[in-house]
Amino acid sequence: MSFGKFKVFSFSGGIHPRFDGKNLAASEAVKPAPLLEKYVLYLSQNVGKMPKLIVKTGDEVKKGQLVAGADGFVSANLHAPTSGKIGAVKNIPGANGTLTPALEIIADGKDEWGELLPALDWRTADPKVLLERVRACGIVGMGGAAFPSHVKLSPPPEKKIDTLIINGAECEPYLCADHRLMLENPEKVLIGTAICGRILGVKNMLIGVESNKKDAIAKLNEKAAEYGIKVVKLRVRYPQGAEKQLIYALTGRKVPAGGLPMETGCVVQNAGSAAAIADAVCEGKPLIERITTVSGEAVAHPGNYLVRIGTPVAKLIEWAGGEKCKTGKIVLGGPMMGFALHSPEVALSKNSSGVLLFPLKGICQYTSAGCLRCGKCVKVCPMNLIPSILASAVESGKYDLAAQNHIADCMECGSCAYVCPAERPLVQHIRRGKAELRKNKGK
Amino acid sequence: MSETEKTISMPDANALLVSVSPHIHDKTGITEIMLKVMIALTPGLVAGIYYFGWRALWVTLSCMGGCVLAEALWCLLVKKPVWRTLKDCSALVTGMLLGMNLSAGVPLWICLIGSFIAIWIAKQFFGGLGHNPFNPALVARVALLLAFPGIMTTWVPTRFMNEENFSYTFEFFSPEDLEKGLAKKSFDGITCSTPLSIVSTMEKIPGKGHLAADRTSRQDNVQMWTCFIYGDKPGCLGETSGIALILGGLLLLYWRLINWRIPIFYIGTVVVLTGIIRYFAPGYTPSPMFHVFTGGLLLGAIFMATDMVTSPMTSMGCVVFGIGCGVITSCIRIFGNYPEGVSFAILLMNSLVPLIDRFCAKRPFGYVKARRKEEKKSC
Amino acid sequence: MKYLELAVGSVLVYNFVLSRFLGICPFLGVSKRLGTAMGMSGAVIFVMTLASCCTAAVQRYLLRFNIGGKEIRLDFLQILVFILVIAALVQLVEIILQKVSPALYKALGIYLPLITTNCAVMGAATLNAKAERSVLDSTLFGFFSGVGFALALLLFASLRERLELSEVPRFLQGTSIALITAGILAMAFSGFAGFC
Amino acid sequence: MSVFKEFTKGLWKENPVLVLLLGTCPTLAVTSSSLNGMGMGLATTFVLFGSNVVISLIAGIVPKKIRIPVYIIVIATFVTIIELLMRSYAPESLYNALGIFIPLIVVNCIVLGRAEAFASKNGVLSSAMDGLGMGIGFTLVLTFLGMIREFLSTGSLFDVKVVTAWTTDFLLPASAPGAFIIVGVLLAGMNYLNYRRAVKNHERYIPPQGLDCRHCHICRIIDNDKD
Amino acid sequence: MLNKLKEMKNTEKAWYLGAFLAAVGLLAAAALSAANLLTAKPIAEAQKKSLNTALRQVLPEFDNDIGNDVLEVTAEDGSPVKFFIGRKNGKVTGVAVETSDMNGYSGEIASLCGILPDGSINLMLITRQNETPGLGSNVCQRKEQKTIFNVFKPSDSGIPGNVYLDQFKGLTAAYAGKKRSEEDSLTSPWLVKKDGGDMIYMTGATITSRAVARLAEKSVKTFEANRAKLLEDKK
Amino acid sequence: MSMVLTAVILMAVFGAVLGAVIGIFARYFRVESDARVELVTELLPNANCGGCGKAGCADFAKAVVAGELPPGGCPVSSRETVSAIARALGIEAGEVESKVAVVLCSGDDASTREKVLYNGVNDCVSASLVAGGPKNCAYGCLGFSSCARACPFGAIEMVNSLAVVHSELCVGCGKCVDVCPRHLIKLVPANAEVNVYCSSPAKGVEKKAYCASGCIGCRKCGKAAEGKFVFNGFCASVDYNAAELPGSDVVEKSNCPSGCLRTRQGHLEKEYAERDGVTK
Ligand SMILES: Cc1cc2nc3c(=O)[nH]c(=O)nc-3n(C[C@H](O)[C@H](O)[C@H](O)COP(=O)(O)O)c2cc1C
Ligand SMILES: Cc1cc2nc3c(=O)[nH]c(=O)nc-3n(C[C@H](O)[C@H](O)[C@H](O)COP(=O)(O)O)c2cc1C
Ligand SMILES: Cc1cc2nc3c(=O)[nH]c(=O)nc-3n(C[C@H](O)[C@H](O)[C@H](O)COP(=O)(O)O)c2cc1C
Ligand SMILES: Cc1cc2nc3c(=O)[nH]c(=O)nc-3n(C[C@H](O)[C@H](O)[C@H](O)CO)c2cc1C
Ligand code: SF4
Ligand code: SF4
Ligand code: SF4
Ligand code: SF4
Ligand code: FES
Repeated sequence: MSFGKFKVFSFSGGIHPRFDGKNLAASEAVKPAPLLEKYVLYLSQNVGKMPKLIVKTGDEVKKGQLVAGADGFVSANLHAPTSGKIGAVKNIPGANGTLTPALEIIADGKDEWGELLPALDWRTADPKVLLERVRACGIVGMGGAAFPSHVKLSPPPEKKIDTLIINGAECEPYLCADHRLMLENPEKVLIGTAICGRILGVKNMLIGVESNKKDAIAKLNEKAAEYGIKVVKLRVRYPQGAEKQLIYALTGRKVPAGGLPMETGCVVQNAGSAAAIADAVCEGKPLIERITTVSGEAVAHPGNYLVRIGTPVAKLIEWAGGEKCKTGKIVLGGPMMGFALHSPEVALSKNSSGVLLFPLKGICQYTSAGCLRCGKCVKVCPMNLIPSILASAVESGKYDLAAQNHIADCMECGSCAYVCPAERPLVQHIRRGKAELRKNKGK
Repeated sequence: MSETEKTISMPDANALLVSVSPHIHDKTGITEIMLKVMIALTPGLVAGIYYFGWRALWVTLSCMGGCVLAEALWCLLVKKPVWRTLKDCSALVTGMLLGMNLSAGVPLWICLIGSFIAIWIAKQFFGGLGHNPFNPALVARVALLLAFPGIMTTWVPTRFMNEENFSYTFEFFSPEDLEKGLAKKSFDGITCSTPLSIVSTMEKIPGKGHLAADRTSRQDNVQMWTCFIYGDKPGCLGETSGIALILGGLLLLYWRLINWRIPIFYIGTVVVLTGIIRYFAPGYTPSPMFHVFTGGLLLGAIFMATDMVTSPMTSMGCVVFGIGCGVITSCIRIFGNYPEGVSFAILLMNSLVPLIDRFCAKRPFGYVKARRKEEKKSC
Repeated sequence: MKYLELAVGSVLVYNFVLSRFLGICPFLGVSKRLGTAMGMSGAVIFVMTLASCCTAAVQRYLLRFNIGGKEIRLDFLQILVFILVIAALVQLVEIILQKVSPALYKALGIYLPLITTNCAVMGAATLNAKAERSVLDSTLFGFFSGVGFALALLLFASLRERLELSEVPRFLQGTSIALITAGILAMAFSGFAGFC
Repeated sequence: MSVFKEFTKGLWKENPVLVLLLGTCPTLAVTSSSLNGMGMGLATTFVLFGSNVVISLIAGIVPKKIRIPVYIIVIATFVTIIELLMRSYAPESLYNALGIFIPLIVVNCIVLGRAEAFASKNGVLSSAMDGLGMGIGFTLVLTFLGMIREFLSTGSLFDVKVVTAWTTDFLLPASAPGAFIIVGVLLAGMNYLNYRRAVKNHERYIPPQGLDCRHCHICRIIDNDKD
Repeated sequence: MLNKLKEMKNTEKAWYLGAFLAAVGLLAAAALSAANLLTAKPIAEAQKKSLNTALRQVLPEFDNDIGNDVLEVTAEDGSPVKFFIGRKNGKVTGVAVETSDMNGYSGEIASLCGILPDGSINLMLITRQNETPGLGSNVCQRKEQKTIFNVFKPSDSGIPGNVYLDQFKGLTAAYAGKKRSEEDSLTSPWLVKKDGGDMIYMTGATITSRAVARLAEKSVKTFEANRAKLLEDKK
Repeated sequence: MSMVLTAVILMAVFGAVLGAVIGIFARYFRVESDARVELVTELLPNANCGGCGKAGCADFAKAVVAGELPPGGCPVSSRETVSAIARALGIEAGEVESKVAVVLCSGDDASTREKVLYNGVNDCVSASLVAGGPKNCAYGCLGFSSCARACPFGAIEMVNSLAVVHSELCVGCGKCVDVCPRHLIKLVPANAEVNVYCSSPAKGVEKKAYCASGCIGCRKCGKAAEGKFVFNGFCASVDYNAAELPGSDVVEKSNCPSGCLRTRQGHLEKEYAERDGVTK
């Protein structure tokens, strides 16, 4: 695939909602969030192993101080978002409603930084040092998966990586955290990209941005050439930001089923992660805050906030002016892949890119109707699966049939459930199928 | 399948709603789809009423009412929620299509029997909307055809027909036939034959039965084609008007409710096959355009073969499905006992859909051909 | 042309299962999985061809012959001889397959015993005798009838696999809905009437 | 007493068609009218009775290896006899209607099934009763089915019009597709009755599993024969 | 002896198995031969009877051995036609024509048509047909419909009527049609009305009706063609 | 006569050849197959529930014939069946401790509250994957009847959105145990009359906030029947491994304040009573 001038890059399938909700908050500049009295840090904020707690109730901590250390390679450090005392450490329901260990930090209001790691010159520092810094600062993928970034940045030596892709697609409707970041802080994203490029030792660095963020593309383009980075316009289509689809759109390479992106010689990082890496390297700051969008039709003043990890969702809603009408559903993350919260007391984690409030009136609901076999889901599935069969198979307990139909390849993007006229909870069936198959495999 | 009925709790005003992602939905629901299909069918029905009189409307309404009644009774019988089942309007579509597949002259009790066959035997026995492997309206039509061949093959003429224009409008009567007054006999004011059944029975008269091969022998061809395209011809009340059906089809395509491949490949295959035969053996079958505009081909190809429940899901599958329907329809029309093969063709292809779906599935993202083969081997 | 007619006639028009009601037991019993149905189809085609050939030969040359200018007809032994020939044949085929082609035996072997008591094979033999077909015609008839059986079985198996994903009402599950599906399939097949 | 039980079990509890789902072909094929159904049933009863008696007599001396061929010969003999008898004494129309299904009694799973499962292990009297009971159970079901189909299609029973107002024949039930559908619905009704009975007697209701080859005893016999 | 046989139950000796099966086969064959011999006569009689009954229905009285008084010819269209000649006291009282037509709705339809010496049809019977029961078969069958009201009434001794078959009664090969108009005269009167002829037909079973009409026509016309040979008196 | 003769000769030859062929083949193509497996399969209940740990009854039969499992390994078979199998094979029956399932939760509609409105598939595994399920208690029964659907014997009934086991129907196959995402179902000895119908180790006060019948960990039962109860956090449980199980008098004696210490019968009755609105 050539990088033609006017070509817009994409993949097959996918959806684009008639109303994508981006206009609600896209033009709102990022506002810093005020300091709170209490933060709730879930220990498990990354894919992989949960970090080990190294403080206990009553301990004093400083802002940025390590409170839980990575436990193994695929694990990430966790730092205190502000200075204060450690409150209770107990199991509370997390974003997905299941009990998960968490610690409270009672702020002392001083918001004092602890000892920061020294700033590095990213152009000269040894890539190994840079990588270690990424690890130390607890950076995880901020695009959703929360995969520890240092793991992605240290591919096994036999895999030749030739392309670094920064994911600025932000294809999820409503969300515009990455958009604002790239618009307001393009330099940081570019530096972060260049750092990753140095760590990986690749020359080909791309930033993929959906073509509906023209201003951000322009801003990035101003400086991109300086860093040897290309900014590529992508077609506006969900899930353009999904790793495999992004790689395919940008390079024409297909990640083999069940394989990792690095098998195609690509590494994908989220734009937010890149900015966080830039912070970590240039200023030594660990990952304790991020940009989050508060949006949805039920929120009074949608906007973007620079919030600390551990902020309860309720506070965020408060800053945004509260509810405009009766809220039916609060979603943490994007509308397509986020979690519906059981309570606004749930706190943000490193990968929470948005908080969405949907009004009760006209809320999207699933039904128990049978599949019409209309094939819409088949048409939109970016993985070329047959979601209707997957769901029906799971529904009638035929897990092996689901497995034959490659249920494992589904990335739960939700495109199928979005279009299904029978309003079937396809993703839920698929998730259950995967869970059952895992269970059976374990046996 | 399940012991307990699957219900989903509805929100009351106090708590938050939780569900799995995604949390937004393209607002098109089943009811909307079904209503749109009915709208698209309306031109055809209106044409039917125009040509066959109000009787056509009563027949269609009886079928729609019958289907709704059957669905409601079934729900009561098996203790399903009645309203939730009726709400999707699919029974109305089935009824409407069934009605449009009958002659305007059928007794209304036939409509009722047909409705029960469609809804009970062909739909609800299999689990209701979405689970039926066969098109309910067509199952009902074919069952009625087998059950009451006499009634189902008795056609009424349109309001505008009389002995004169009936016999002169069809190209396949040769001049001698006309001289013998043969054509007139196919019409007796109350009943008459459809163009296709005339063609088919002519073959059955030994020694006769060759169609007027030479098209130029008929001067009134223009009249015939206008009849066909506007719909002034005997037959099922819904299949009469070609342009009304095409209009409906364009609406469906615009709404993206049907896959264009099915009608295009279906009709295309019929045109090609009958065209070949017409070219090499002109006396054997009428021209391709005749095949397109007579019988239920347009109704079937646009509205019935495309029923999403009973057609393949993948694009490739739809192509295969369309071609298969076309081949079977042509064969039945040319070789079979029945003058018309659309219903049978679609039902037969319905039975092939699971196989088609299995073999025409797209390769999932990230699978290479070689890999797939290996996979098969390892299985 | 005659053979084409024979083929179309026995595969589509007078389909053994759907219009002649022969071999319904295996049709219902072995149609749960497409894979098994394929195996069974292969086995039935094979055995039916062979059995039709042998029984026709027996009918022609063993049950009717001349002794001293006098024709002797042993038609009353037909049933007895046919069923023995079929039973013996199936056993022989099984044993020979086992020796000659273990792979084929593995694919078809388990279905072979099912076939002895299948009306279809005996039915084909009887129909051949009734229509007084020659050995060649009989063989072809057996083959095409087997193909017709296989076609119906495959369609039916794939439909049943689809039905397994449906919510068939409880009391209609199993054989009941299978029979109804077969009925609708038979309806569809009746469209071929008059092809030959 | 127990002999009587052997007789009655075939009527409902172990009814060969409805419960064991054996002999599906004649069940579907010849029940387009009540008389045909009854004729077929009676012919099968004759064969069942005869073969059960003979087989129970000779079972003691038949070598195990050739059990099945011997039984088949016995059955085929009886089938041929009934065919000859029908040709000479039964009305021509009945003989024609049953057509090739008379010779096919020889492969009817019920006959060989009873021979193997019952007659070869029991005495003459109980075998005879078993054959008779099974045969009459079979006959009853076939007749009943024939009556349903005949009535639904023409409004008559045993060729006698019961509903004289019924002027247009409803040909579906008498046709091949109708046969499948009606037997299917009948089985659903059976399932429902069984369910109701189980509920009433506080028994466990096991939902229908569908027909699989386990219901027919033949293959297993032949399978075992290989040893 | 019996005990010895019982002992051999588990044997696998080929000669024994062969001998045993041979014995059983022998017995079965013997039994069947016996049955065959015993039923041979009744079967032949039954067959003869059914032919005779049909012939008695279509022909006036006869007293010859009609089963052997036959003439076989081929009709114009190449199909075989068989004549059964009925005589009384050597004089021909009528001829039954057996013929068939392949173009019924479901294949062959065969008829037996009684023709009086003057060439007119006495009675027509359809002997073999495969038409749709309840539809095409209604054109072919002479069957008395029993209802619950007359089930115990003894049936009339006469032959049940059938409008489609009875319309041919009295027609001869020379039949010129009822009231042939100028236009109609171009078509044959033997066609069904729908095709321009005079014969009534059953709506929805036109194909069967046509076939039946063709059979009637063929019967009388072949009779006419062979009239001389058929009407020869024979002792 | 010649006809009879030829017929008889023909059949005799036919029979002889056939018999000989079978005899010969039987000798040269002998395939070992075990008729005993068939026999045992026939005797088994053929429920194919998998409770024995094998893939279906035929598989179990194979294992029994091979001596890998005792005939008593089938939890579904009645005692007579087991001994019939043992007799047929001439081996020891082998005792299998008979077990029944209990759902250790009493959080029905009447005593618990829902924290959210759940919109999705009516299935416990699915529901537990969405916001942890609708009920407030993170340990309790979700009430979407997955276990009831999984039970091949129809032994589980949903009463007031709570799964209850009819122990007279339960054969202890363990299907339901595997299915429950909350791990609430335990196979207990068939004679365990008394159970603590709560599985949440959360603090008593916390539990009280959302469940009227959760165990508060007061240890009264432990005192009433010394050594027959064990405690996990704030949750009591009958010690099923103990030599002696608590008798039904313990319920009276301990006067459990939360009411989740019940006999099996009492549990059923209470739930039915609550469903019928006759709450005390
Ligand atoms: C359906 C789907 C949509 C996604 N959309 C985005 C997106 O819009 N922006 C993004 O940065 N990551 C998105 N992701 C996550 C990416 O696949 C990938 O995990 C991420 O870009 C990797 O960078 P990170 O590790 O820095 O987060 C999406 C993932 C999926 C499965
Ligand atoms: C009547 C009609 C005929 C069409 N024919 C073709 C065609 O022959 N080839 C084609 O690529 N697109 C054709 N299209 C365009 C399709 O509607 C559509 O844009 C395209 O096939 C997209 O495929 P999809 O069905 O996967 O969305 C046709 C559309 C219409 C309405
Ligand atoms: C199930 C079925 C059975 C039929 N059986 C017959 C039949 O036995 N005889 C017959 O002439 N036509 C039969 N027909 C054919 C139609 O009724 C046919 O349309 C009619 O005979 C000829 O059409 P016409 O009456 O409009 O000329 C049957 C049709 C169907 C659908
Ligand atoms: C495009 C389209 C075509 C349809 N065609 C039919 C049809 O031919 N027959 C029918 O019974 N229902 C039809 N339906 C309605 C619906 O799919 C049908 O009731 C289901 O088959 C019942 O499960 C159609 C629906 C749509 C959207
Ligand atoms: S099946 Fe999976 S990958 Fe495909 S559209 Fe649905 S959620 Fe997305
Ligand atoms: S979109 Fe929904 S209704 Fe359509 S095929 Fe997919 S699951 Fe079925
Ligand atoms: S016991 Fe478990 S499986 Fe059963 S309903 Fe409760 S949560 Fe669901
Ligand atoms: S309740 Fe559980 S253990 Fe008991 S029979 Fe049912 S599934 Fe098996
Ligand atoms: S009766 Fe069993 S196959 Fe025909």
